[in-house]
Amino acid sequence: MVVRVQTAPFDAGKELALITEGNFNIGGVCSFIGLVRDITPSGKINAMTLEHYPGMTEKALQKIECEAHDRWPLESTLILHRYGKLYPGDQIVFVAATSSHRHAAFEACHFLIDWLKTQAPFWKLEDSPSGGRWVEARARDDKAAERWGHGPNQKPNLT
Amino acid sequence: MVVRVQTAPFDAGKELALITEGNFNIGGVCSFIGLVRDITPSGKINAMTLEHYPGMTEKALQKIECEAHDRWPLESTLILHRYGKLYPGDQIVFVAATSSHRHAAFEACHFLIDWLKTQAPFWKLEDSPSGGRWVEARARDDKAAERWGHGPNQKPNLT
Amino acid sequence: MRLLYFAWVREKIGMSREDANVPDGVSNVGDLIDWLSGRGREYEEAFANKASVRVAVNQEYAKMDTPVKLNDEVAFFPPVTGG
Amino acid sequence: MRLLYFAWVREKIGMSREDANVPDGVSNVGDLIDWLSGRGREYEEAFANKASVRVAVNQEYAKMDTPVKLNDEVAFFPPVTGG
Repeated sequence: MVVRVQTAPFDAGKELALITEGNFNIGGVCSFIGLVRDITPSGKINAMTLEHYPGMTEKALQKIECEAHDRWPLESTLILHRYGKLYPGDQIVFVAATSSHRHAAFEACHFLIDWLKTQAPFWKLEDSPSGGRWVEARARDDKAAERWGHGPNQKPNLT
Repeated sequence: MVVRVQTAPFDAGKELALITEGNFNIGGVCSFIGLVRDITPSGKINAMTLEHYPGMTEKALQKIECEAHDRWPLESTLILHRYGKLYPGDQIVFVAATSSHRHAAFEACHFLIDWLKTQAPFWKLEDSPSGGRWVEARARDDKAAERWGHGPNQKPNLT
Repeated sequence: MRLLYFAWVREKIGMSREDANVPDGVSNVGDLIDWLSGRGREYEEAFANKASVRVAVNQEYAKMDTPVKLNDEVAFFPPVTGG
Repeated sequence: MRLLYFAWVREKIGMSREDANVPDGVSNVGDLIDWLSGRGREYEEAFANKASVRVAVNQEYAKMDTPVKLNDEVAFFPPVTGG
């Protein structure tokens, strides 16, 4: 299990090599990279700034990985997330899951990103031509996370 | 759309960079790497040799990519497949799909590998302690491909 | 009590962290929000719509009735939007 | 007609390709297999279990009733196992 929160970009090929190296039981590696788009649901953006909660972020990401290992027979997992100022085309997040069989790898990888989106304490501030704008959480992401069953964390809100 | 059949290993990070570069409409990149395991359903193996049908292989892979583009709103796709002698831990295949949204990328990537496994003319010869052994097609792979609807090609057999 | 604010909650309150002398009667998250809301207009505005604020106590997601104690770290922030 | 054999079909027949002078009566894949099976024990064994052989005509998957013509490329192989 690997969790890293960093400002620097990552080398997907190198990271995948690290989580598979020497493990000849791995038959499949599924990975997902999230990138900054230049058009978002609220319009054109020049850049975005990702804020996070140091300390809690790492814990939340580790929990998501543990949950994935509980649910699927995985050999290794990886979550890398960037913060700070990012531009269109930049990588934001990289998740991966390895397993002896491909379906477990696909499902676990999909789960990692779906839960990360609703559980990990990151916030996006879009820098648009009309000024800064905090991205709002999307019902679609909640739905995607709910597919995997009840989340332990963020769901109970304050009302 | 990229299709390549080669003996050389590939650099996943570099390949992913190539299919995303300059396209700021891509929000998600899902990719899958298949690796040689040292234990297969029939036992321990030392190596495996992949044979394929030059000419038909490239056509079959292109068709699979076209089918994925027909079914999902994709920005780009990639299929790389190796042939020749490979050892445990070696990469066999690399597929990827990019889209503005992650679910399309995940589904299309899963589809690419599921269909490839039942449609692309590759054959694995396992080199085990007891000699060479042609890998048999697995019902599980047919089932996985059927999830995506009827395949146009290999299904009708000769009986 | 160590209080942390993130994203637009931080912007509304005007700071990212503070060490607050929370009175004795404040025993859970709900009490804490009520107390903070009475400290000034910036707090009142930040907590005006409770449904849009998430809370973590010692870096774990919390609810209105989650207890808070003297040395806890309590964070307030909008629903998360990473990934 | 250009005939190609792959994997264990190639091993059983003992070659990977041949240019065959196929007689006039052979008009589809089924006819071709029947004719080949009569050419010797290696062919007979390769095609003994038709259900385990796949066929492509001009690099497209084919069925028993797919027509074959003089200049076609016809390939015989086991179910695929790549990926």
